[in-house]
Amino acid sequence: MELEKYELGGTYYKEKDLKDGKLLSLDWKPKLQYAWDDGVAIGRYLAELKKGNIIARKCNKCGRIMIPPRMFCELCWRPTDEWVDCKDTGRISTYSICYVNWDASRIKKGEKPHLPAVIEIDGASPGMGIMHILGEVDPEDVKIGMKVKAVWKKPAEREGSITDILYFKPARR
Amino acid sequence: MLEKVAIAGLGFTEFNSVSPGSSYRELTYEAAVKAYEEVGIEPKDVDSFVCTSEDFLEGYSISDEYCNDQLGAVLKSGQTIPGDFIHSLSVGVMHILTGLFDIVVVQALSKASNMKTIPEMVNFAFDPVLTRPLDITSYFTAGLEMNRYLAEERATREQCAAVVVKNKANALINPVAAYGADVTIEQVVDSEPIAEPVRLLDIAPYADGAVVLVLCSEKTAGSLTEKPVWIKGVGWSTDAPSLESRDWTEGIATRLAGDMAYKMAGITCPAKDIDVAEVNDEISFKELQHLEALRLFDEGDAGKATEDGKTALGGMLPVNPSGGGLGMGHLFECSGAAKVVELVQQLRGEAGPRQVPDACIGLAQAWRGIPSTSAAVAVLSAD
Amino acid sequence: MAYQKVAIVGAGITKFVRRAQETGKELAFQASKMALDSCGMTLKDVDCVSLGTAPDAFDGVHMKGEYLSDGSGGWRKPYMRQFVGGGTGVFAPIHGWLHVASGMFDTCLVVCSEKMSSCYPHPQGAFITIFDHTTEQALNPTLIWIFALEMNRFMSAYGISKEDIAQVSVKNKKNAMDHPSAQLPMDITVEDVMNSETLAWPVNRLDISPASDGAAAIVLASEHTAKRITDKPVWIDGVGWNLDTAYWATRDLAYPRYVEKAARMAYDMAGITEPKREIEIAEPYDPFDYKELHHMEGLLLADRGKAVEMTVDGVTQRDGDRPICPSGGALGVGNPIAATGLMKVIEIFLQLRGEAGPRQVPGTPHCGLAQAWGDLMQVGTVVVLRS
Amino acid sequence: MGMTERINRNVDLSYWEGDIPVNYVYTYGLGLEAFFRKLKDQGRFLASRCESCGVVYLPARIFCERCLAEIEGTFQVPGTGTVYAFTVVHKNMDESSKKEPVIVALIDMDETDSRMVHYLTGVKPEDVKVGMPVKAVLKKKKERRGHIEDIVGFKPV
Repeated sequence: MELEKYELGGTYYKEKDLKDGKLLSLDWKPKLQYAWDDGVAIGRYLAELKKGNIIARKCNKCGRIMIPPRMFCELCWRPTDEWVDCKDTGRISTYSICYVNWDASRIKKGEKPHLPAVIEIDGASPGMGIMHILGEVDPEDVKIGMKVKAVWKKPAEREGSITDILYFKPARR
Repeated sequence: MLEKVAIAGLGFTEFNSVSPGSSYRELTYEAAVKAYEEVGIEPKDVDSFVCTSEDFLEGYSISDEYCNDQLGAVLKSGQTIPGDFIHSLSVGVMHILTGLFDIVVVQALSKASNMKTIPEMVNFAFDPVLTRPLDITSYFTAGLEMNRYLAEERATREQCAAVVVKNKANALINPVAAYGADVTIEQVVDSEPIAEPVRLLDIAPYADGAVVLVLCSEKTAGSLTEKPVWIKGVGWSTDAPSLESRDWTEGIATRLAGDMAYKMAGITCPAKDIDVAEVNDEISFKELQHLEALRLFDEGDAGKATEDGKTALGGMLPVNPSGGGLGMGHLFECSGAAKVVELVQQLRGEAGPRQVPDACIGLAQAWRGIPSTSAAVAVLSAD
Repeated sequence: MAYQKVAIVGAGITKFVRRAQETGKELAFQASKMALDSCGMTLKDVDCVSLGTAPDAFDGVHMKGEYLSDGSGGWRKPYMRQFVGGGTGVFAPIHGWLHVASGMFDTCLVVCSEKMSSCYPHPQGAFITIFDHTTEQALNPTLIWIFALEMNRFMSAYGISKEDIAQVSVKNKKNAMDHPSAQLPMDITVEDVMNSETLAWPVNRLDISPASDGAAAIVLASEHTAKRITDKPVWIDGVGWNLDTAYWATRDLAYPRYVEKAARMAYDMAGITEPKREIEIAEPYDPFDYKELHHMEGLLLADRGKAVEMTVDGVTQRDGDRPICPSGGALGVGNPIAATGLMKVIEIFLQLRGEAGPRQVPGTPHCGLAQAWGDLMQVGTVVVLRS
Repeated sequence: MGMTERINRNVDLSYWEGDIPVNYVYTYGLGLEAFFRKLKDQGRFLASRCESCGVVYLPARIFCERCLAEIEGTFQVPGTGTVYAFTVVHKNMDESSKKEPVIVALIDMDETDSRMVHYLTGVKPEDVKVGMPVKAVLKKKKERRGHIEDIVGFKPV
């Protein structure tokens, strides 16, 4: 068989064809809502963020201090042993300079690009990072390996969320 | 003749109406620890993992991402089935039958209590153009099907209610069941109408829980357990998904899945050979319809048999001794898992007050629930 | 060997388009019907059906596997959906292989369908729900973030330039000009890629494959059945899959160790000890241009950090020593996630049969592989095929 | 070994809320496009027959789910049928109770092998019988937009 010898399915249409009524279409906004149980590890993680702390969980067998915390060590297959207070500083493991929003729309004119990064948190094991965003820094000044520090919301505004940290900014030496 | 596959290890949590103390990860971890410890293995001993997960039930896209850590399945062969646990169990069987996998772990989880808009979600499963815009709350398909079942005089309204009475009573003596109760036929028949003839007590209420099983090949079974339960046959099938062209009376997918499993298990007379059955009872009458589809009773006989106590504990063919969905709760993709859990306990002789004497061959059946037309069946044996 | 040998005996595919008028069911039907026709079979000859399709959030139907069952030929058959995120398309033949290799079935229709265009305002939006709902989604991440983060890590770990990576996009979009399903066939230059809109540095618009609608299907058969159906069966000689931790930010993104594990599993099964020599042609997953390189390294087809040199030197061109993505890949043919993986399998199937038409690589190869990747930088799926 | 720590004060329990934040625009596909165009423009019901196995589908389709044959061509059917099953629905989508229950029926459509789900109108729940003949009630032409609700419901003949 050769693909070239077949009439292939798949009929392209332009988005405009829907607006013009050339094709029938139906809009739907689903209501799929959840309240996910935080459980032990993430519940405590969020509660500590509200207090302005970043915590991790340690496995005494492999010695890894894991963030986000978990009640089990997925590598040693045993319960983790203790809570560990991390610092609110870390090191950029990788980053991006992003001009699009979550839904692929473009950021507004004049809006600064988003700076998502993986940040290895001080006090957790090397390589243990979380995804967050960078602030108070020009995109061209961001470097892999750069030391950063969390900028927190005011205590009264915190709600037990990863966004209680507004962003990470370059740490002053 | 295909090689035999064993269920060696069994781990499960309680099935509760809510489970706020544990995240979905922690709930699965609890079941996995129990299953692995029972057979003395660690994840490194496992050759492959089969998880059960359906995106919108978990509230994730690509929900298989979040299945493996809590099983210790990091950098292992893991796959996910958006189906019932018994579908996943069947995949686990296929893994072992290839001869390339010796120990396989199968998992399912329900966090039904975390879903705030279940009727909206079920409506989201209907055809987006033909059915969904009618905006009819989800139990209407069950109402239609039960109406037809009654109209064809396959059972009486009271016989359907008798299923509820039996299953909730069985759940009272099942320590992990959430919805045990001592109800009467009148209470069921007079309960709040939802989509008549379906009433509130006809419906299996939602529940949370997790199940992990350890499967292995025949040659390995002896080293893992003294009480292997053998998977003799598995089967699965799907009817047309469209309301317009699907079957509305026979439970045809269950019939075909059952026939496939019976053939694999070498069972020619199911009504005689099966000692105990755990079948889907998400809506009261479905238990009767499924028993008939599985050839455990002739068409139109299951209702009478239930009324006469033949499917009760101590009856000729105990059905849903666990309490079923009506007594344990509707666990979505974990529903079939709860049924397999009960059978494994029955066939090991560990079912306590629910023990069916001399239970040797058991059948578990799952239907994927409204509005699905998919079913899966497993035939298990003590020897 | 306990398992039955399994062959691919037929294939079907639709065009890949940004928006298809057909429903997902209809696309699945078009591909399935073509696959059956291609080997002179009818639905009656099919023992079981395996469906692969990526998240329900694309098509916008809960329990999408149920919804797509009729178009996929699942009516009253043993029909099951499998799902490993972006790895689904190459897991599809593996899942089908399980059905037949286990001895439970003789023939299996494997179908992958995706209708991403239903999702508004853009299919990309659906991907926010792949991130951890509690610890990540609150940051409003886009899918491109993780690719950009991984690409940056990959570039900095090995000192690779964006210009060199862009050559992958140039090659694949050009290859796609010969693929009848192709959505984005283009004759472009590295400058065009570099000058295209920066979406999330280091990712530019032309570094990315498009969102697509489309379907693909193949027919599998056991050894004795395959020989009755065709005199050119293509054998599934190795399968491998592997899943890494979901805590993706806690591991080094520079190297896809899960792809290596999946590849080693497939190579062991196929008896391949020197993949660089023995794998003559490959279709690694290329949703972003750097991913092709990343995956070539994970597949052990290139040393770490060296895949880019093979690309720059032209080794991976269709007429090079080691053709990579001769189909045009996801970058050129389009990326209806699950269907893309199966499209890659079909390309290898056709290449090994010498039936790839204008895309045929010189010297008709005998051994090739297809690979897909998915989830949170997490999953690798690999099949090794031989004629 | 299981987890060594659990939540043991209910005030420490917490959950995180979220949703699936995307919208959808569905095309009708090749089969339903033809059906709903005809319904909208002419108030007619369009069916299609599989030439290889004889099954008649309503609404019209482009493929046969039973044999995967391609179906070409369509024809009109009357839009009448009989009640195959019905249910009296008391709940809204948000699980609240309806002020007045509604009747939803599965209609065996004449001259086809298909059934349609829709509302029954102009009849009380106690008067509905399985087997009862019914016919479709359509919105006026200018109000029709190619939508399942162009059919108001089915009423007894």
